[in-house]
Amino acid sequence: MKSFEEISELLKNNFSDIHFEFHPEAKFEPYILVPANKIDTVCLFLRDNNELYFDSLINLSAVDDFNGNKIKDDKGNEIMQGGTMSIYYHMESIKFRHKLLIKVILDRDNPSVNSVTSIWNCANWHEREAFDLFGINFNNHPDLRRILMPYDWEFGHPLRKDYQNPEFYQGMKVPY
Amino acid sequence: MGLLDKEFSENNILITTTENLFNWARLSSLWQVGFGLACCAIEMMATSASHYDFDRFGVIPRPSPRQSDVIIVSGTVTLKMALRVKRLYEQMPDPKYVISMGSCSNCGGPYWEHGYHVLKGVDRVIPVDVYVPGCPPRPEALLEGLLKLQEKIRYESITKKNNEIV
Amino acid sequence: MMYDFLYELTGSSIIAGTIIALLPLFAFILPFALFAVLLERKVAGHMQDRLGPMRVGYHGILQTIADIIKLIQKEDIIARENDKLFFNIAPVLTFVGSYAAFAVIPFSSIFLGAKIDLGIFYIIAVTGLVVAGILMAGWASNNKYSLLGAMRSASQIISYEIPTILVVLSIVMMTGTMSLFDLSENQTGSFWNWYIFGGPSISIQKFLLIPFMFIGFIIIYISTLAEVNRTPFDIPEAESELVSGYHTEYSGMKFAMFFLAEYANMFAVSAIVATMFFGGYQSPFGYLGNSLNLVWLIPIEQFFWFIFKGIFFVFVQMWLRWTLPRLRVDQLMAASWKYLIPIAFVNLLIIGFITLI
Amino acid sequence: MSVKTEEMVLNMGPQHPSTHGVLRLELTLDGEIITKVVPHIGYLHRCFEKHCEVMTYPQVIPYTDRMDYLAAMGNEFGYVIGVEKLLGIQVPERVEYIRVIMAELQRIASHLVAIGTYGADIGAFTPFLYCFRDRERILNLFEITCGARLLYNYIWIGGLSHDLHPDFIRLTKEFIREFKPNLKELNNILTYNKIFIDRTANVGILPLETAINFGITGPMLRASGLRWDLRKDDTYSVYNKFDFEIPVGKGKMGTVGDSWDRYYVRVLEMEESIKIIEQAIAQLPDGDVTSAIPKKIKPPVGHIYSRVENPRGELGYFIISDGSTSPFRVKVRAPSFVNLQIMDELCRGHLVADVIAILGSVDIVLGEVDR
Repeated sequence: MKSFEEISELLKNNFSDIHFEFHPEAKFEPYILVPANKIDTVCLFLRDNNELYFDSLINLSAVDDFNGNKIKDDKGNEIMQGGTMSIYYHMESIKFRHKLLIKVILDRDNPSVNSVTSIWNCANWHEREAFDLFGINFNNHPDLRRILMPYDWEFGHPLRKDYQNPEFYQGMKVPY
Repeated sequence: MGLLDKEFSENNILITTTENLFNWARLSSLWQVGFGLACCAIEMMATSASHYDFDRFGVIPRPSPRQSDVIIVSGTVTLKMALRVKRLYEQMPDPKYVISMGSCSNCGGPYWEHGYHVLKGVDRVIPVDVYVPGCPPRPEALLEGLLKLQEKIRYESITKKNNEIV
Repeated sequence: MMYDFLYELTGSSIIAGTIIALLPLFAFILPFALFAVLLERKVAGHMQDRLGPMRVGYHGILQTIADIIKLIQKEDIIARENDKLFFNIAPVLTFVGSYAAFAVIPFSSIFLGAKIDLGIFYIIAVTGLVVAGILMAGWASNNKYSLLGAMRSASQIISYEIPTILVVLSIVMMTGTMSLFDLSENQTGSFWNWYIFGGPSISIQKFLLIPFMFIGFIIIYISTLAEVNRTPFDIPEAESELVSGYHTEYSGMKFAMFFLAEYANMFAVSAIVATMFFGGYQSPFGYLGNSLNLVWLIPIEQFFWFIFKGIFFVFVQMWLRWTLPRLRVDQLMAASWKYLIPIAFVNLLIIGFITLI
Repeated sequence: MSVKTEEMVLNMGPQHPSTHGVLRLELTLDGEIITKVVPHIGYLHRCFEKHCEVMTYPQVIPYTDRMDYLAAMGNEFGYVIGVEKLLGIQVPERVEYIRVIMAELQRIASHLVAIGTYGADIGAFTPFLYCFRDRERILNLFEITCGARLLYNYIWIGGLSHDLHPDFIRLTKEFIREFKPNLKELNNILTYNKIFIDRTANVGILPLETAINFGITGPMLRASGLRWDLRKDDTYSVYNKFDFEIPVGKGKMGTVGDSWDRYYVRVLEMEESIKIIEQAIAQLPDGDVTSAIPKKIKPPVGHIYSRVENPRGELGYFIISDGSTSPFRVKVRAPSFVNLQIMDELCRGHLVADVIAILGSVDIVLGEVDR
C-alpha cells in the first residue's frame, strides 16, 4: 500500500527528464500532471514496476475545459477558439490496493495523445468513446472509429460545450 | 358477381358478419414482435410474465417480424436505432399495428430537450396506433393500451371510409 | 372395412378412395392440430404459474381458430431475393410429409386408412419428406438464419433416424410383422400383453424381454422427439439463437402450414410409439363392449383409447418442452452417435438372442 | 484437394431475441465456428453526460436511474455518495441502513432477471417466469416505499425521499422467508440440470489475467477466482457493519471462470444479499431520513471518483464540479460497457449457440453500455 508521496518519489527519480507536476493538495483526489507525449511510457512503467503494479485501469475520462476565447462564427452561434482539453486516467493496483490519478492536458483545437490500449486493453473502448464524443484522436489505437454515435455522423463531436444540434439527420428532424 | 359490388357501399348482413368475424379473429390473436429497447422492455417482460399475463389476450412474443402483427416500441428510439425500427416495421406483413409504449417513444420523454441522439417520438418514423403514457408505464397501463388497440380493431371496416370509433 | 362399406354406399371406387383419404385429414388431424396448439399454450401457461389464453371464447377455447383466421388474412410476403419455386413448395412438402403418415396409423380396428403390411417402413419413408421440406425452406428464404436452421435440422433428423430404425427393427424382428394393424391386434387382452411388457405369449422370453423393451421405448421416444424438432432438440427453430430457424421468412398461411405440420407430426410420432409399445387401440382392461356384449361399442372404445394414449405422449412432449433447456448442435450429434445408436444396436442383438431361445 | 471455404458474416442485429436489448454482434463464422466477434453498440445512447452538464445536482438523479434500469437503486447510490463527499455531508445512520437494504434488494431483483433471461437464452423458458414471479414481490416492496416499480428517484443527496412504509419490515421478512425455498427450486430446475451444465460448463473460459487487464469487475471477475468486491475492499456506507462472504468461482462443473461459474456466483450472491438484508433489518436505527438534505447544493470546486458495487460490477462516477449548482462534467464508468469488450476474447472458437450462452453469462444492460 503505497501513499501518493511515495509514488511521486518513485516517478521523479525514475523519469528525471520528464517534467511532472504533483498536486497532493487537490482536496478529494491528489493527481499527477504528465506531459501528453510521454503518457504511454509512464503508464507502461506504472504497470510493470513490481512495487507499483498498477494492473487495472479503472476509468479514462475526457473533459472539455472550455477555457479558450469565445468568438461568433458566420451563423451567429459562438465557437470556442484555443483553450485546453484534459484526460484523467484512474488506475488501481489490485495486488497492493492503492489508487492513482493521472491528468494530461491537450490543446483543444486538435487534441491528440498516444493510446494506452497496448498497456491496458480496457482503455480501447474508453478511448473510442473519447474520440467519438470529444474528437480527441489517439495515435496507434487499434481501430479508432465512432462507438456511440452513428458511423456517418458528420455534425462534429456532441459532448463539446459548443456543440450545435443538426436540423435533420437521414430525413428525421432532430430537435424537438 | 353483380350482387357483391352493388351491395358493397353500405352495410348489409353479408358484409357485417364476415367483417366482425375477421375483426374478432384479428384482435384476439395479436402476435407481438419480441423486441425491446430499454427500461420499458423490462416492464413489457413483466407484463408477459405470470403476474400480469399477456397470453390471456392471445398475445405471444414471436421472434421474427414476418409472423407478427403488433410491434410494441418499448423504450427510447435513438437516431441510430430509428432506421432499424423503420425497416422492422416494413418487414411485418400487412394488417400490422404499432403500440408506442412509454414517454420516450411517445415524444422523446425525459430526453426531449438535450437528447441530441434521441428521436423525439417514434411517430416521426412509423405510424402509431396506440400511445401508452408512463415512464415506464405500469403493466396494467400496457394491458389497457392493448385493450384500446383491440377496440380500435373491432370497429375497423373495409367499407366505411372514416371509421369513427363509437 | 371402411373402404368396402363406402364402396357399396357410393358405388365408385374413386369417390370412396378420396373420402377415405380425406376423412382422417379433416375429421381428425386438423381439429387435433388446432386443439394441440391450444393445449400447448394452456399447458405452458399452467406450468408457468399463469393461465394461458382466457379471453377468446370460454377459457380461450376459440384461441387457435382465431389464430388461423387471422393467419389467413395476413399478407403473404415473398421477398424479391427468394427462390420462388422452392419457397412455395416447402410448406406444402412439410405439410404433406407429416400428414401422409396418418394414412397408415390404425385408430381402431375398423377405422384405419390402409391396412398395408409395410406400415412402419412406409411411415419412416414418408417422414423423410419433412427433411426435404425444411431444407427447401431454409435455402429458399435466402436468409442466413434460415440456412443455418435448415442445415442443422437436416443433420439432426438424419442422425436420429438411425436409432428409430434400429428399435423398429427389434420390434419387427420380435413380432415378425411390419403392419401396424397386426401389431395392435397382437397386443389384445390386458395391458400385460403389451410389447412393453414383452408381448402376448406367456413364456420365459416374455420376462427376459421386459427390461430391453423398456430401453427400446426410451430410445425411440428420445429419437422421435428429435425427429419432430421438440425441445431439448428444437435446434432448427431455436428462438434464442436462430431467430426462428427455417421458418423465419414465412408469414401468413405458409407459416400456418409449418405450424400445423409440426403438431400433426407430434401426434403421428406419439401414435407410432403408442402402437408399437403400448398396444395401439387395445384397452388395458378389456372392453366394456364385451362385457355388455354390444359389438358396435368396441371400435368406439378402441378409438377413445388410441386418442388417449396419443394425447398422453403429446402432453409428455409439451411437458419436456417447457422444462428442459436446449442442447447444442454438437452435443446433439454426440448424443445420437455416441450413446443412442450403440445402445440401440446392443438392444437389437439381445432381443434377437432372446427371440431365438 | 483443399475445399475453398469462405467465411460468413452473420449479423446478430439490434433486434434479436437474446441480445438483451439493442446490441448488434457481427459474427464472422467459419461453418458454425466463430472466428471474430465485433460488438456494435450505441443504439441506446441517450446522452446522459450531456444532461448532467445542463441539469442541477438533484435533477440528475432520475437520469442515473435510467442508465442501468435493472439496478436503479445502485446507480443513485453511487452518484449520491460522490456528491455527498464533495459537499462533505454526514448522513444519519438510519439513511445509511435503508440505502443498504434497498441496494441489496435491487441486487436480488437484478440477478433474478439475469438468471431468468440466461435460462431463456439456453432454451429453458419456465425458470424465466419463476424468476419474474419472485421479482414481482421485490417490486411491490419498492412500490410501497417510493411509489415506482422500476425507476425510483428515491435516494436523494443527503437522505431519502420517503421514510420506510410502516409494514415494509414485515413484508420484507415475509419475502425472505418465501424466497429461500424458491431459490432451492430454481437450483433444481436450472443450476443442476444436466443439459444446462453441458451448455455452460467449459464455455467462454475467462482467465484471471485477461479479466484484470480488460478491467472486468463484478460477478465475472469473482467467477474467475479473484475475491474482489467493493463492498469489502473499498468499503462505502455501512457495509463494514455486516458480515457476509464473497462467493468466488471454484470451477465445480468445469474450469474456473466458465459461464457456469459466472451464473453460479450470481446465485450465491443472492443468498449473501439475503443475509445482509436480515442483519440490516435487525440493526435498523430510528431517526429522520430527510434531516440532512441541504437546501442549496453548491459543492466546492474539485473532482471526485466515487464507486459502488452494482450487480454487474463496479459503477463509478467521476464528478467534476466548478462551484455552480450543476456539475461541470460527470463521466460514468459503466460496468457493462467495460465487461462487453471481452466478448471477442471469450467467443473465439465457439459455436453460434455458445455466443448466446456467453452473452447471457456476461449479463449486460444496454442502457448502461450506451449511457
